[in-house]
Amino acid sequence: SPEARRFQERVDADIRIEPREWMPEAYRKTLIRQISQHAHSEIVGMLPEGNWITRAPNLERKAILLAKVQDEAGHGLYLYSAAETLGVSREELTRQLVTGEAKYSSIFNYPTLTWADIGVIGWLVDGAAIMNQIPLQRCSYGPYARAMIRVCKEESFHQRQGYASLMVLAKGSAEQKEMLQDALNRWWWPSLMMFGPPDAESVHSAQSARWKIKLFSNDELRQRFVDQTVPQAEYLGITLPDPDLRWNEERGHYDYGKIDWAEFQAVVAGNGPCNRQRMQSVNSAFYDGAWVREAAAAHATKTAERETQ
Amino acid sequence: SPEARRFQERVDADIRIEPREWMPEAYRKTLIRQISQHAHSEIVGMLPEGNWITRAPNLERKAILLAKVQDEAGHGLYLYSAAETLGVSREELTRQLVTGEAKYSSIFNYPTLTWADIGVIGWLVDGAAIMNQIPLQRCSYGPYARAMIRVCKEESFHQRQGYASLMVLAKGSAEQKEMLQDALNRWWWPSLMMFGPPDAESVHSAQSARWKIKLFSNDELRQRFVDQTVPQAEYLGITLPDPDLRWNEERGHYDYGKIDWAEFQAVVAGNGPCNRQRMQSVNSAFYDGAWVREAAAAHATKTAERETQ
Amino acid sequence: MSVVVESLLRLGDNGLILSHRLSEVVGKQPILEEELASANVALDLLGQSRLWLALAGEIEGEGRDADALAFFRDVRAFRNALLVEQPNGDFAFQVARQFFFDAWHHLVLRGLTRVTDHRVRDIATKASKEVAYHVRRSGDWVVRLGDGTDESHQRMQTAVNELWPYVDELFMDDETDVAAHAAGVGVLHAPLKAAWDTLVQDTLAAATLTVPPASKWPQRGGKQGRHGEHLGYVLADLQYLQRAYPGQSW
Amino acid sequence: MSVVVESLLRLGDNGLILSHRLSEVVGKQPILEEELASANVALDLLGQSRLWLALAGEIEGEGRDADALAFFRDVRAFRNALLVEQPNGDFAFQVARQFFFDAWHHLVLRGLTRVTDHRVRDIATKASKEVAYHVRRSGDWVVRLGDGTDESHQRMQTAVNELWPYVDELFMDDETDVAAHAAGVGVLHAPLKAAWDTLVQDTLAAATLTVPPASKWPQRGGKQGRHGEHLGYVLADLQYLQRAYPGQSW
Repeated sequence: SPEARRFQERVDADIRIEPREWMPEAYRKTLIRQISQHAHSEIVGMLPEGNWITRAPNLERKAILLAKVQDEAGHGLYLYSAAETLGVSREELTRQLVTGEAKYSSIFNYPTLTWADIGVIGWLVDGAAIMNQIPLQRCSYGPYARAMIRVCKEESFHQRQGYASLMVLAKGSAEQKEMLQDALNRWWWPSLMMFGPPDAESVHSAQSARWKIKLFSNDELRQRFVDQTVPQAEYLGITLPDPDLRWNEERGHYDYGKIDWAEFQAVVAGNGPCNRQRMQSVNSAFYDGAWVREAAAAHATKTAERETQ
Repeated sequence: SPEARRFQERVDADIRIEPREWMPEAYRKTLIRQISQHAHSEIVGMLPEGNWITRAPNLERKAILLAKVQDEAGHGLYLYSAAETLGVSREELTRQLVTGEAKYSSIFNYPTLTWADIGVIGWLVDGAAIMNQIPLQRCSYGPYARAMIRVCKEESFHQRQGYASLMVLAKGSAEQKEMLQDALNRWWWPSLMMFGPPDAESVHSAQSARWKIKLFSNDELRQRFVDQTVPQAEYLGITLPDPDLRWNEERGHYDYGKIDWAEFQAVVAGNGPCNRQRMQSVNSAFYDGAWVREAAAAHATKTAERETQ
Repeated sequence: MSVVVESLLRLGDNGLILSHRLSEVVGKQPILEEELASANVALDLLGQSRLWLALAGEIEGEGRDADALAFFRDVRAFRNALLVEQPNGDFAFQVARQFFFDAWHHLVLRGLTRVTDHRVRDIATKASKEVAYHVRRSGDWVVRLGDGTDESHQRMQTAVNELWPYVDELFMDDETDVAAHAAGVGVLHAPLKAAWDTLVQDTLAAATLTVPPASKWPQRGGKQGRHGEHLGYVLADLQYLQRAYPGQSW
Repeated sequence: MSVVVESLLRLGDNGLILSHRLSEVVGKQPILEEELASANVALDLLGQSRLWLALAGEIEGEGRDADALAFFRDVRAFRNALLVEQPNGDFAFQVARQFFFDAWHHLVLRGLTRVTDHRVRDIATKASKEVAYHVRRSGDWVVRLGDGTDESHQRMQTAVNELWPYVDELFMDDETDVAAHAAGVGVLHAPLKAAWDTLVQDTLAAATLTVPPASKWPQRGGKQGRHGEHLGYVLADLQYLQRAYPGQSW
């Protein structure tokens, strides 16, 4: 159709698509799925980190962590708003999360076991998220691109804070160093899985690339992440838990070992260590809080009625 | 009536009244109230002590405390059984506890704030309970007297364990001694209140004395308790929080200060620090567990039906 | 311990313990916007607590900083009011606890902006701006829930009734309060009761809620260190890492 | 750490953590008789744990007694199976957790009564008598609740389903298990699965409950020290006093 052609021309010319413009239905649906999955990840991501706010080791770290988790709620809000511009309601998006129809990032189905996990999440998980999100600041859909600019800025700040807290552990006692290495051992591979399945098995990618809502392939982003992370790990004086990790002069990149995709699939399918726990938290917040939302709506209606009288 | 005369003659002759014998209705009712109140106290008494099982300072103390709290459940059971011999059902007694119609000992409406509280409860609260209960081993109603024999034996054991744990604190660090003194300061007066209002204000006493279900007055027992406790406190090297406490050569007893009966009345009336919390615990155990009791009953019925088929 | 230090600990511990309670429900709020708002209140209270505790430690002069005071005192040394240590309960309970506290807190901080000690004035000036927002927010929620549905009305009334016995403690001045006031670092609380009553009565009226009768035997003791059974569990979580790995930097 | 010590810690930590979970519900049981029974099980498990941990410390030879092992290890050093650290949930959940554990525990202890190490045999002999009662009791409750009312049936089935993914870990032998078996202090667990399946299937059948399908990706890691998020909170309570007042006698 002429509309479709004109749409693609604008995308090709790096002109942002805005909410009221014509767009292919598949583009709209793909974006809704992608943005809402990202929003849901921010929401569920509050849980493993929230798990340590009450137990943070000092008042400064407690404040930093609380502020970080609050920012994640904020990111969830921007992203739901961006998704809403595509004609889907927050209620519907929340319903999809609560019922399990919609996914969230699988990384949040791992438990946070020690304080070092909080720093490692800041460093690796936020680091991987930023790696995914930086290109999306230039994606074709205006509201999404703008949300990503704001999110990336805050996430970079979180990542620096996470790394800084790990530096303290790295310079600390033997127990603290061990705690740090242990956290890294548990989070390294799940972080690599955050970029999604290998390109060979990845669906939708070609179309998404044409639409400029996916600007680099999973494997490209994963490689960038590894390349960026190795020197940071060296600086911390810790060992990435991958015996196959080494610099490949020829490729100009680090080679890394085989990822256990069976584990990834199991966690995506709902069988990770914390999938049930996370879904129970999301569900009880939603259902136990229904009366609050009803009350707020009822009060708003009453107030509006009084004002028109 | 001749029955009443004969009943009183047997009581006067120290012959035990047994369940199937004739007894005055008021005797029955008074005993039901007295025994069930005692049973309820055992049940509610599990809560302040149970509060420290998970946080006991070592494995031996944890086992001792767990066993003690278990014994209290056991005492509750004997006592409910003794009450049942008077023609009231356990269901009815439980209903009275849950609805707040029946009382339990007010002492359990105070919080256990530190580990020392557990020892002090063993020493003072169990000590006061034993002081009340020893004479009841000779009370006129057979099942109650026999229950008291068993209960007293176990309570004495608990009291010795409590005192022994305080000896460790008394010989311990400055922090431990302070913890011990602080616990004593908080529990001393409520323990004295356990014997009930002063004789001048006590109702029912004369009749209960005639029936031999109350063998000493509140003030007599309270005095015995003070006389017994002062040297034990001295041995521990701690100070009873009563500036008026001193030996009265003439009376051959310790004098002690004025008890704050307004506080006692407030706690009895439901306004102590933990009344609401205790009643909430009792209620949620009862109501949240209703489905379990229904299931057990349903299963028993099914099993019986199958057996008769 | 000096009355000045004692009175600063009371301020600091209220913020620390209430922010802890709010931290326990992070990720579990009924509305996403409330996640932000509630975390914001928790952050403000935590920030204020750090300032009060740091000042307490500085004046005490025994080398204890805010962290030492937060992580190395046991339950009997905590000075928060009983109100703020009450467990979270449902959202109505959280709203009632917050509103009763915020309404009091705002009055106290306004008073503290006028004391002679400039360090106390400075903290109070900063904090009272934050708390002005807290009390508006929690008051709004009291009205929304009270004047919402039948269920929310019922829950809100239950929460108000259950927390009412913990209000009086906030306004009882003991020797420490009197001395801190005389020393120019504290306010007397009893004189603030009338303003609190007015705000709370107006808010409950707007919320179609009933003001409970005065407590016959109000609960008290928190600010003298006599707490309920819940606070020990708060400290077990709060202090675990510092106690498990003493003397380390984080 | 030697495999012997490691394998004793696994036994000791299972008892310690499950008795902790049972201690949390003291005073909150639905039936008074169950207060006694449940406390009894908690006491048995605690007593057994003390024996296993004491033996572990003795063999380790670094001066750690049972208390040192219970109170001064952090979460990654605990060796209990994930099953026993699961939070209490409703009574059906407690029953299911207990039954799955008891059925396994009894088989393990019977095996341990025949190992070459006499110290292990002695503890196992005493413990297996106690646990024979535990498994009868928890199995009875599975039947009563499963074959009780519609509600109890539903709750029991939900509990069975939710805990099913934690069963397989109990039967997975790692290098430590193999080495401990070879050293005459431990049993292999995989061979016990058939007997466990038979007992559990028979019990669930008598309870009119459905045996869930095999877990596709069973949860594991507890006995290697990779726990869930709940265990840290258990330790915060369990260890508070020892950590707050280190080096003192109680």
